[in-house]
Amino acid sequence: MADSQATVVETDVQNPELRHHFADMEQQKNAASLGMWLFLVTEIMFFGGMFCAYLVYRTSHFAALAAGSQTLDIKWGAINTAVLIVSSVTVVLAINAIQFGRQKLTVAYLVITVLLGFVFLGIKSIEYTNKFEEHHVPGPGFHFTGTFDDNGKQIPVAENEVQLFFSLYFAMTGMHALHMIIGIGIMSTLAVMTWKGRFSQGYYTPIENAGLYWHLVDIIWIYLFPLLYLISRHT
Amino acid sequence: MAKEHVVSVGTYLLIGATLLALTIATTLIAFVNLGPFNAAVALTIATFKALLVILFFMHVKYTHEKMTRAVIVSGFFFLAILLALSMSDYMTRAWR
Amino acid sequence: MASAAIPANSIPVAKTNYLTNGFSLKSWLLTTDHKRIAVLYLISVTLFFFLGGFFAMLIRLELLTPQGDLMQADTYNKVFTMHGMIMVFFFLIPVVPATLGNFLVPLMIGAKDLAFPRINLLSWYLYVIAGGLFLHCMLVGGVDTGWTFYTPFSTAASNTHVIEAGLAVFIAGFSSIFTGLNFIVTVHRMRAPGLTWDRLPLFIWANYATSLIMILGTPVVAITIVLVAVERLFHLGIFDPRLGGDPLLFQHLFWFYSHPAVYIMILPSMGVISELITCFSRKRIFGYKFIALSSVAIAVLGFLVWAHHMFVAGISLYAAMIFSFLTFFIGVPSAIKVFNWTATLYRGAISYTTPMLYAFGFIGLFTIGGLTGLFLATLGIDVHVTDTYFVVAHFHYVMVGGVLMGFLGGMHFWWPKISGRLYPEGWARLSALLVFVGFNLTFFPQFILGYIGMPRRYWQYPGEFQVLNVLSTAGASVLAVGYLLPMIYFLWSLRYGPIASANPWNAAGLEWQTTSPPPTFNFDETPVVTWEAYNYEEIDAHPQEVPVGR
Amino acid sequence: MAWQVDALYIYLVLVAAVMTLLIFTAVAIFAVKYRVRPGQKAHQIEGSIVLEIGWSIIPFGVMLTFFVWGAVLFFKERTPPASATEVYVVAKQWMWKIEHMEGQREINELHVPTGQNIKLIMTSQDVIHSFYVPAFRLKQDVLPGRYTTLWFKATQPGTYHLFCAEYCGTSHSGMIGNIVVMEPQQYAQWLSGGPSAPLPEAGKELFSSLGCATCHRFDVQGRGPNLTNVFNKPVLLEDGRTVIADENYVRESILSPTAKIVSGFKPVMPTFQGLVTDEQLNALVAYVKSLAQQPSGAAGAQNQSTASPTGQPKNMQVQ
Repeated sequence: MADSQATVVETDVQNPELRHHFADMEQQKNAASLGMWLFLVTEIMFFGGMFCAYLVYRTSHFAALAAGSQTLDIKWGAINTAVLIVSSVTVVLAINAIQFGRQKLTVAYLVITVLLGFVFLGIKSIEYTNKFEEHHVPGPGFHFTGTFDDNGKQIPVAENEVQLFFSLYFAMTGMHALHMIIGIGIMSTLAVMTWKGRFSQGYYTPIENAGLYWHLVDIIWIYLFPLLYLISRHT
Repeated sequence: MAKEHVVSVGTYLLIGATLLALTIATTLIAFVNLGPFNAAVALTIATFKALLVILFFMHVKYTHEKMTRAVIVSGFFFLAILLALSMSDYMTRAWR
Repeated sequence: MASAAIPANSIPVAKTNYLTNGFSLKSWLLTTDHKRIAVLYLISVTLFFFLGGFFAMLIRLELLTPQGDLMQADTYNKVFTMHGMIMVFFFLIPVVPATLGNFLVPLMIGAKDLAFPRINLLSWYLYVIAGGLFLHCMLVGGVDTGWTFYTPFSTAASNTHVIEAGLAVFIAGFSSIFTGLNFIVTVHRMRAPGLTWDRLPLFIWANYATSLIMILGTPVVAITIVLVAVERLFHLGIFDPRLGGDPLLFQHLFWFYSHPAVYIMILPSMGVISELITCFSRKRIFGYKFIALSSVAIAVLGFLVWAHHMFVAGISLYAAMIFSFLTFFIGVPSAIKVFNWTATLYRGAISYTTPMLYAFGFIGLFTIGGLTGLFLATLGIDVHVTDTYFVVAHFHYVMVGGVLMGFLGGMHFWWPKISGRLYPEGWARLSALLVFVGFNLTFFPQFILGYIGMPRRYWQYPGEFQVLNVLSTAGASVLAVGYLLPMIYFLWSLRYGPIASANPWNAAGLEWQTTSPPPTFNFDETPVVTWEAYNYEEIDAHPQEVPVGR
Repeated sequence: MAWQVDALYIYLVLVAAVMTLLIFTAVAIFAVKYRVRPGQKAHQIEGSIVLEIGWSIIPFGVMLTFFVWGAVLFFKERTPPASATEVYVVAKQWMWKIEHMEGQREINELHVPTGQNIKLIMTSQDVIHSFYVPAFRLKQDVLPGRYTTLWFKATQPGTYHLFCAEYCGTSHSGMIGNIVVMEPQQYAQWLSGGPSAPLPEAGKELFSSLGCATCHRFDVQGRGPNLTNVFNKPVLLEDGRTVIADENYVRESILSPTAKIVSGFKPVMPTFQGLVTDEQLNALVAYVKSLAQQPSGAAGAQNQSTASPTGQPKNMQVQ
């Protein structure tokens, strides 16, 4: 066992990032990448449960869900979508920068990403606050007087069923926001690590994998935005 | 190891701009009455955006790993099973 | 960094193995060695097994008489709930993959460790945290929803510690996800040179298929339990019928995972059986490709059948028919396995060692468990027997008869490799016999109980069901002895058992080509595989050439 | 119905027994015959495609017979005949409340006559329960928020177990009762002892006291659809779909009126969620149903509205 690293390709022996049980950096990187993608699949299935609930209730309680959806502020939803897209761009730019070994630039992009993440959460909290003020938070204090505006036709909806929409809204966006918070934590850590010189042209797998995670959270929002805000606007 | 495909900054910016444009488009289209097609259009645009992110930002377009693609496809495949077979119950409850 | 493991590099192989590589508590609790983690899992899983078994005994004692006289109804409800949750989430799901799988997957594919050793350790810590949380939940009053958490009972009616139990299951779920993720990546990326997919041991195939389910299914039950928790905490009523929500939606999401989860439990045991039968009939396996692919087929098909748990729950008639039809497809790969194992015995050279006795037991009990599964898939019958003791008997035949037979068989088979010692064969055969007899005596009467109409989860029952219940309780006490014995003699053998050679069974497989117990990094040099799995013909032709590290 | 389930069950037991014996004897014979002997080596066999295909397809064929027979039986179990005496069941922790059309109410007991199709229309006030009569080999979960149905025809007078089969809390095992099957004459006697008003009568009173009649009119077209002869007929919805106006549809239309708007009407009806109890809903449903069973359909329900002719429409051999 003493010679466990003797079989390793010479150029990689010096790389301090090579774990003992991998033959070379390529095997290690491929393993990490596959592992990350598998993890993303678990995330898809995790949100999939809620998407399934959404689909079921949109077919069975259409008017109530639509009425709830129409009270959301489309402006904030759209701005937040844009914020996330820009943050995804800064993530790929960070990876591009580290691929050229420009660590300072990488740090800068990661910091911007984190800041955009906070902007997203800030906007989300504005929306949540509005919901609280409007008594649109499910529970004993819930109150909803609106109707479903079906191209001008005002369709009354049952108050309790509109709670279904807001339950879905808070569950889905809340779980998404939780993922954003985790993402911000990861990105901040990576920014610090990059600042300390842990990553270089030769080794930046953690940044790459964190980027994959960030993009997936972005993709989930890309679906949440139309499902929750858009598709009931006009039917 | 160093065979990593480096995507140019220009490509990233172009894709980012496309995504932003699509966001504006889908938001505006939501106010146009297309009947049941509102949902279809919005979800098609969302899927297109997601594809752009997966292919370019997540580098799936450039990877030589068949496994990555297989993993993504199987993820969505099993999600589809969850949705489709659940709906097979809900859609047929009113029959008879 | 794998700093804890690195010092081992400098120690000569012959004098040290993974067990002697450090004796401090820290060297165990911070280990990233898959073998040590497997041992940690083995200890914790065994503790939970006996805790779950304790609850099982309480259930059997209560059901000795028709009146509820041993405990209160509420207590009984908590007892069967905690029996179920402990056995399902803290024993059956991790038992084979996290112990034998953890120990053997890298060894069998000639790798130094799993792909992500620290995530592997994290899995165990998540398991321990989840287990601790569950124990705490139990001590402060327990939970009474049944292991299935059905809404709206769990969200609106139960006033026990549902959220804490749910959180424990949620965390245990992530432990399982990380194990599965680790296995998949390891099998894909870390196989020894020459070890192609069609040369993999079937135990690896089985664990690979299991891991697919862990990755794809577990997140769905995780979010479902989160939704139950937020419904209790914040009134986000996704499943609340008072808001127009559909309580069956919970069942759909729950069974989307929990049906495939039974394959998480049984598949690795099936993998064990393939190893045992080949070794003790000295034969290559009959129909290698079919057994290998049937594992994957079971994993995939397992996701298409979940609503057969809901035939009487109020799903549509047509959906019930679709799911019933799809369920019969699962019968095919399961049957393929049983037939191929039987065919492997044909013209073999069979020895009746303890692991082989367990393999025979597995085939017997799994056959009965599987065939009664067909009863439950048959719509007209399911209406009558679902939610009765027929179901209880069926899933115990598969889960206890199948999984535990496989686990114990595997434990006896690989115990020399894990501990470096041999177990006492006579006692072991006795315990195998006790388990088999006790098991059948416990659970066979329950099939009859179910058909004559005794519903499950009953604290008291009409007197006419008593005779069969007494039989069942009597069987359970035999079974308990059968399970206690191995624990005693395994512990005994750690100190007094004869020293095991590298390959005491003269078995095929890379795990036997290193010392017993293996060194920390498993192999002196990365093996190169040039042979098919189960090449017993070659091994028996040249017995002296095989063991490398003896 | 019970003997049909038993017949299928016996078929399954036989097939399973044959399979089990086959595998057990094969394992036993191989284990003995090919036990290890000195100097004798195992005979290596690769496998056999023919065998693999054979033992995949043949069992699958057999399983298909299970499926078809089981599905046909299930279809019968789940399709109540048109002429059935209806009984409403409300489950709650931990009792069964039974409401007969004629007005009789029972708790944890259900009296039925022999030879008559009985259709149970069931709902739950709290959690999920399950109505299980082992003697009839029948079971159906009872859900909060909607109706599920179960039907049977008892042949033998006697008292049979009624169990709750879905775990529902503390007294789950105490949520048991009796199905009392009586000869028709005795049953008629038992019925006549009942004091209260028929269920559709009660529904009719509610219908006017809740103000339903202001919109759902029988003389002229009101703001809501005329409910005469609506029940169990297809209804064209505003969005183009067609649904059958069954118990669940009527129930849903009271609780969430906008979910399925009848074509040509405006979604103006308020919800009655929280304003009516499950028992009142049952009465309203029974009333709407009674409107479809008389020629004029104007106001008023028949007492024996659902006690259909004892002579079966056809000699259905279902039971």
